[in-house]
Amino acid sequence: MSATPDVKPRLSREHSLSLLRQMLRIRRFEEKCAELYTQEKIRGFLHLYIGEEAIAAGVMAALSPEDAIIATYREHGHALASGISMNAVMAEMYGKQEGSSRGRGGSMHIFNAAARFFGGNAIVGGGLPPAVGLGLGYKMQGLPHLAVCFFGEGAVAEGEFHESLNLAALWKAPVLFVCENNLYAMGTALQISESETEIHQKASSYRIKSESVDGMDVVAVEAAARRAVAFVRQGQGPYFLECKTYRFRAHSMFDAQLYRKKEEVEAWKQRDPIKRFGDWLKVIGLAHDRDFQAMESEVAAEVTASVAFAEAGTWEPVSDLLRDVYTPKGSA
Amino acid sequence: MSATPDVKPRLSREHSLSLLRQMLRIRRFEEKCAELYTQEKIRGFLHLYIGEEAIAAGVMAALSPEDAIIATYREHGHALASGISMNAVMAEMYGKQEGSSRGRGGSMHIFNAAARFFGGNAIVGGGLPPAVGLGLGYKMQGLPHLAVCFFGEGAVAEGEFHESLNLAALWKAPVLFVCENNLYAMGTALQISESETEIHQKASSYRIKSESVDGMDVVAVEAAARRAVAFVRQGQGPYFLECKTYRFRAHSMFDAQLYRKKEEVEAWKQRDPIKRFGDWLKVIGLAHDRDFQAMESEVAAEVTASVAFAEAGTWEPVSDLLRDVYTPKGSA
Amino acid sequence: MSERAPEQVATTYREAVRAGLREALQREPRAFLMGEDIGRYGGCYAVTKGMLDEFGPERIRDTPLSESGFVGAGIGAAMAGMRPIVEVMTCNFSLLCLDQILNNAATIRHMSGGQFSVPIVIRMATGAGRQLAAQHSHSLEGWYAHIPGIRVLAPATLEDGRGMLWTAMNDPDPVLIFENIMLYNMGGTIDAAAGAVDIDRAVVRRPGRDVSLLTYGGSLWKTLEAAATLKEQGIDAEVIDLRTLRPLDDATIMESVRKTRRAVIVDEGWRSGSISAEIATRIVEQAFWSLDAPITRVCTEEVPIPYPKHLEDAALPSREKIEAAVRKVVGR
Amino acid sequence: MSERAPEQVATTYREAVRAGLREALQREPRAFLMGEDIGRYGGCYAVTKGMLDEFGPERIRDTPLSESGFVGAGIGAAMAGMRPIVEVMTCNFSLLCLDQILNNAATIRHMSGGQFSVPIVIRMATGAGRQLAAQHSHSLEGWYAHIPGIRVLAPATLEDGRGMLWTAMNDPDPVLIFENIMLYNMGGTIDAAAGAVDIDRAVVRRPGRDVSLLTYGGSLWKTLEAAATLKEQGIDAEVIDLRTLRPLDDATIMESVRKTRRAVIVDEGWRSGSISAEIATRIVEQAFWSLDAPITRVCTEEVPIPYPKHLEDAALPSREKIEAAVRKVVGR
Ligand SMILES: Cc1ncc(C[n+]2csc(CCOP(=O)(O)OP(=O)(O)O)c2C)c(N)n1
Ligand SMILES: Cc1ncc(C[n+]2csc(CCOP(=O)(O)OP(=O)(O)O)c2C)c(N)n1
Ligand SMILES: [Mg+2]
Ligand SMILES: [Mg+2]
Repeated sequence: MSATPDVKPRLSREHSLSLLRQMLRIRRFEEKCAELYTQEKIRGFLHLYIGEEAIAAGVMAALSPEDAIIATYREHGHALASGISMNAVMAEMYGKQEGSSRGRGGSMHIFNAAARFFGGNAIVGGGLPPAVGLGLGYKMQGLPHLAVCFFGEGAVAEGEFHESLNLAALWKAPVLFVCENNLYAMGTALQISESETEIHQKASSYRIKSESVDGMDVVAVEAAARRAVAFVRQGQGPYFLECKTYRFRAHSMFDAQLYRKKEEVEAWKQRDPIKRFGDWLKVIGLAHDRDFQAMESEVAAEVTASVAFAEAGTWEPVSDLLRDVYTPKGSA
Repeated sequence: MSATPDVKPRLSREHSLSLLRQMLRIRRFEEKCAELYTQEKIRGFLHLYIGEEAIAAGVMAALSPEDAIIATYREHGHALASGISMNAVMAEMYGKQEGSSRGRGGSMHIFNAAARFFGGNAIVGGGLPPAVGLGLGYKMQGLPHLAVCFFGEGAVAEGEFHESLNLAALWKAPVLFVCENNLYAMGTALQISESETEIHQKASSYRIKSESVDGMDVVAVEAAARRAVAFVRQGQGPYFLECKTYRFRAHSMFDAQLYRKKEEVEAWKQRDPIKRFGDWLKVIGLAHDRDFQAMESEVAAEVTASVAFAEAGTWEPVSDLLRDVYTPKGSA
Repeated sequence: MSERAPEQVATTYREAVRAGLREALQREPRAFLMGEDIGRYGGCYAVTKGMLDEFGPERIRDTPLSESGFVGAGIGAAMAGMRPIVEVMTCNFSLLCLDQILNNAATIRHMSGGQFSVPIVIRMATGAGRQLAAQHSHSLEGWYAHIPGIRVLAPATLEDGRGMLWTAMNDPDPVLIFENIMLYNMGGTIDAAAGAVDIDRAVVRRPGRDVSLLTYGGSLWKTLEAAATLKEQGIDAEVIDLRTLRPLDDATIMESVRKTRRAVIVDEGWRSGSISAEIATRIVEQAFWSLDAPITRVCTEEVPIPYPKHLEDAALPSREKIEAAVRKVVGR
Repeated sequence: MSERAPEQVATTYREAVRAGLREALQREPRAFLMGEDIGRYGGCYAVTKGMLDEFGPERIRDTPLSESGFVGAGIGAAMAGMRPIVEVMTCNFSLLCLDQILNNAATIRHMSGGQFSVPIVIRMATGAGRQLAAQHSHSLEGWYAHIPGIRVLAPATLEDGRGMLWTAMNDPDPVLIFENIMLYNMGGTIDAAAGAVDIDRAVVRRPGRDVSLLTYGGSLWKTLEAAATLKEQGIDAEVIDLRTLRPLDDATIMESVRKTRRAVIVDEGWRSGSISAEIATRIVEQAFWSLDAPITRVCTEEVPIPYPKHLEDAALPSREKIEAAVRKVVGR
């Protein structure tokens, strides 16, 4: 592990295992989703987060329950780590009305009011302006919450990225920007999408404090996120965190991955955040094989239960088709 | 004058007087326009460039005739300096069919194919992407031309600014970006529109070479533009030139200027680019009062002639209303 | 109970809109305004003049030129519990934030399965008539009415200019208000206590028997003038102010058409694909057998608006065109 | 002259579009493609697969996620003399570049008094049916047809998928081509020598006497299926493929309606303000007295498209809905 002791403060056994469990839940959940996709239980677009779990797990560990979250179409990990039950997420993947968005959203649009999860947003860059507004809104109400916005490095080329960072900085809005730089936007490599490939340096154009962190190292991510959250919560304005990561799987289920070499993928897999953290916990004696085995079977049970829950879920009646376009009168 | 000798190379009397004349033509033309506006000869929005003439005059002096130009709604100066006849510009202000855009465009949409003047664009930021494309198009055809795009510092906050700079840098497109930083976007001061107020520094986020120049000093502008043009023409990619300037007049004819102090305006008027350059030419003995007098009367005659030309111009017949929405078949 | 005539005060449409905005800010602590030049400049059309002094820069928030950014921020602030009233200076610039409007504001409630409403109000100036030429003369309100999930209002009267705002702000869903630029200077008297108005119903502004004239916004007044002239010629036209373009009040429209058996629609949008087509089609769908003549439209010609007055006038609906259309429809 | 049946080859819509693109690049040296993931990834819908190898990265230009930037750049490149064919991955993302399309591409020719045409082709995927949910299932082609200055094409057949491209590229004005995502896998045979097709006329795809079914794009095939079933029930429907949504071919529409005296319009846009309303209204304006029954529309329900299949299906036009609508219109 590259992280120095000072960024891994007070790593209790309990907290370590909870980080590991969070990553494992995401991993096993998504492996199941891939399977269910081939069975046509899950349809539409499915974007897997496998390989990037350390980011959602690490950042969420640094947040308070009332902080707002906006993510992208690749948001199963964030949804699970934010506290939405696996049952609700899986049912949403199925499109059942027991799903977190009552089935209307599917994989790309997981929402949850209780977790302040303001959605998977499937327009690249589209979540950034609302995140600034969430932060601004909390600040104007004197609330201590912040807004966290996850997005890929591909979104950095969009105009909305630029507008949002400038607004957040001007307004000292409590926003944590988390760029998940996995080196590719679909098949477009970073050097084809950005003339300046050091993404975190772009923040300086807006006088936003930023740092870059190893996104394959959950402890480093959490430590950086804690620094960032503390900064933002003190009212010092937005913070930009670049997490260098890699997606192990295809962009979506329709991707022949012509744009990258198998060796590159394999090299990154050597840095698997789950394996790496687990190994390290063993090395320092914080956890043992039996802990991992127990965790695997707990997670497997949770995944199995979520599939059962989703299978048992119900289809919204067609007569409800026009629901939720407008708020019913008198209900708000 | 702040400029050092090396940026004022070979300032012949002839060239000096042509720079001065160019600025004076713009000034006197626009003073006339303001008058004509109160007489309701010119209608719509009228944005005066008075105070900023050194930029158009200086940059155009560094260009080749086949370079493409895109400007904003505040483009009379650029239009005149690019070589469009004052008659054609004035007739356009009137909306007569002898105008440079056949009267269809008016003050904000001066176009001219011969001068490769691709328009006043009245959507802030809207001219930047086409400018990148003009540069790209020339480059792909192996042509030596470049595209010059003028825009205000207000446009820097728009997403299109960001996208355009990134694209130009990625594609090494021959584009000269000229930001006319006059400190206000309508009534919005720079520090309210930008979290980083050193505009030229933003170019580094895209790895674009940039510099900032005194936009009230026509010689400094020309010298900087020559450096920039040489760089771009060598195929080294885009260049970003920030010109610090000030508009002496209101944003448009509907502006009570509540957002800035008279003293600030007065202080900037002390740096009037025309007076300053003229005074300096006198001090170094390159020009004399009689030169200025002659120039004033030549310019006055040109302005008077342009008004006469516009007055004598004709209204396009209403039966032509639907012209130029589509290219007539067989004509292109 | 003693009845007193309600006190009438002289006002303009501009002042009426301002009164509505002030009332919103006074009564609703969560309300704030944001937009370009609404504060220090006093508003492009002087609507918000003086409000910065009254409410301060937090609640009258000048934004940079970042339409997508600040409209998106408004969406976020609304979800955070605020009641943002966002001004997009004119609808001409609203294309830059259309993604935020369509893919977020209009859609989040549905995608989230009803968990998050977006109580944002977006005001824009609309319309032609001031010789602002092709890029600054759009009438897009009818076009926006295509989008499910938003409401589209077109206040034409002093009462609606003032009263629709409060109703809109208390609507849990996104409401777009289009204010026609030609109305701002319109004077008249208004009940001093005028307040919120219903936004669900169209209104008969002039009852008549021979033909139904369906219109809204700036065209209402041209239509009423035409109706007055037609009356002198013995044609008794009913004039309906649609007021809300989405959802349309079919009941009021059909009631009128069933009575008069003839309809002319007056609409400042470009003819093809304008809201006038939707209205005509609904009449066909719902009242076909009541029609004694083909429905006729008076719309804007299909040309970007030209700068010269005579061509602009020729492009737009006019009193004369309305009269001619009506005479044709009633066969006189 | 000996006649030989033209050679027929098996193909798919995807391959047909690709063939059109390849032909364009082979025959026209000024043509180039640009868009997100068209090169290394092979195209989101695999349309451009293999073309990077054949034509190289200059002519198959992968762009960053910057819709406004690269569409605007296409406009500039077109004015510089190139023939850009720009792919906006899907129309769902096209809102981000709508300003460039409306305020520049569609408008520059007019604003410049006819001096500059913009020969750009913009291709987008459109339509629902793949469970991609609210942000990824728009059908906006009819909406775009509101804009003067552009042409809007909706190729529904293999021949049109292949042949419209060449015609579009040789059009001096901006042409938008909407390819329905449900068609890409459609197989069939095509004349090996199939080439450019006329884009000015609608086409009768199935002659009939009892009712005119007017449709385009993905809905054509549902409509033809419905017509086949209806035929078995004794209803002889004529099916018209509009092909070009702007400008509409009124002559072909009216000829059909005058013959059948009844019309049903099938359109995947949201009902209100869809192109179906424009078509219906034109029929009323031009052929009112020929109608024996109200015109009927089969459109998409006014709801963002839900993720679950049964709700998505319920939201979209279907064979069954078309049949029901026709039966009602013919009174059987
Ligand atoms: C505005 C927009 N353009 C294009 C797309 C299609 N698209 C979906 S994901 C994606 C790549 C995004 O890459 P990145 O932001 O790096 O996120 P990642 O998928 O790598 O997590 C693209 C081009 C989209 N959804 N939105
Ligand atoms: C996209 C867009 N938003 C708003 C406007 C209205 N507007 C016209 S000029 C202007 C200020 C632009 O300032 P800047 O770019 O600094 O140029 P300057 O006028 O100072 O030359 C604004 C807000 C516009 N034309 N376009
Ligand atoms: Mg990425
Ligand atoms: Mg400025």
